[in-house]
Amino acid sequence: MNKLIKIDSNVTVQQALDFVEGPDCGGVVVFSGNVRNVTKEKKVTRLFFECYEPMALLEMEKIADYTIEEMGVKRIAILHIVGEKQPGEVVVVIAVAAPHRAAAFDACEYAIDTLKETVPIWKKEYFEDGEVWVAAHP
Amino acid sequence: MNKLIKIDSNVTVQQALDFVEGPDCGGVVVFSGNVRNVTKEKKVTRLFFECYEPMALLEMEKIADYTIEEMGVKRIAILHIVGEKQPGEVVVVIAVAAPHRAAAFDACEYAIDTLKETVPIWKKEYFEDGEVWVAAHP
Amino acid sequence: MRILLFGIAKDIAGAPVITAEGITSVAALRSWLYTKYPSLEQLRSLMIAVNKVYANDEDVLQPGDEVAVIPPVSGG
Amino acid sequence: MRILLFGIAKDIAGAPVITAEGITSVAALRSWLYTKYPSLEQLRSLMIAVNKVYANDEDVLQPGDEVAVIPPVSGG
Repeated sequence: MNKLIKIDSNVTVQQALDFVEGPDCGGVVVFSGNVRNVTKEKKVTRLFFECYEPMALLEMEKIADYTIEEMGVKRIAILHIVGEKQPGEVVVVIAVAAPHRAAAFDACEYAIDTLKETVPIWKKEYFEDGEVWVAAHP
Repeated sequence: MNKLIKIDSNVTVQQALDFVEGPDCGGVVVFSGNVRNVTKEKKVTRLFFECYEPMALLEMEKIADYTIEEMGVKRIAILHIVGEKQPGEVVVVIAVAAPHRAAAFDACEYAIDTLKETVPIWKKEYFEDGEVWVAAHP
Repeated sequence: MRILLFGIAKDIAGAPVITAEGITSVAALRSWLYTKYPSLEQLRSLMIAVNKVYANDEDVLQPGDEVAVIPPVSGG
Repeated sequence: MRILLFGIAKDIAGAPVITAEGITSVAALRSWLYTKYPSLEQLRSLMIAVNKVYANDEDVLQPGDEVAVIPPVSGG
């Protein structure tokens, strides 16, 4: 298997690394996305992530397939959480192994950029005085 | 402290991640370089890394400083091993945290590219029928 | 036809699943949604997925389709 | 003056440290090295570091300087 696609209540960098590493690839690039504690100068107290899981998994597969078929990637792991999180906790991990490191950097950045545009996952931020679905309104 | 520079007999992705992660940065990009098991179609049996340690540490500091002062990086860890290694083992780890992920990708790639050009570390590859200092000859 | 809703669209509709009858295209579904829940028009975008794939307005809807309302995503 | 050698340069010289006298510039050191160890000229590059900083050929050498011969690096 050359791709690991997963939506779970917890994800770690290590499980992504363990999947993609191998002596056939000189370099691994990992993106780890964490919850920030401040949005537009307001303190975030907690977060909630909801997803349309079967479609989210398909969209994540599409991203993985593109990096393997078109970007020179050997193995890729795309992991995303759902449920409640605290600021600082890991939300998403993408790990990419490729024989050439420039390809690994490009593919990892492509994967996180595309995930944020196409994968049906929604984040709600809770503040001391309210809550908001992120990016919902112009 | 916003930079962790280290040369040791073993380095891990986790120690780099632990240093750079924080709720003030939404994204962390990590490069992990492993020993490949094949070079130019020849099987590599083991490797040996030698370094001019005080100068290597200074050159690694320069790279870290540049990413912090010029590339929007908040924290960076640059870790490199010395001594004997097997194919598949981790040789170098660079982790970068920045408020904006594009900056983290750029800085991490800059750091590994520059490390490979300027940091006085030398790799000797052992094959079944001999050994060679990598990249020494044209 | 059952329609799944997520995120803010679910909050606006007040339910994770709603039902509509006699709708045969994505464009018709979109009009029906905007009439029933005008707040949906204030969102930054609103996509419709049919059988777990993003659909275009001209796409036809079949009775057995899995239809979902996708407000602006914010994963990662 | 003590001169540190690393990697293949150390193998060519057969020692991690060598001694030279009366050398007052990086250019002069380079000539002296190439005369004494002609194989050094076959390397892809050869840098000289003075006090742990890459030096240029025109840089002057002082008796107390820490001088190092840097063959092509291959870390990472």
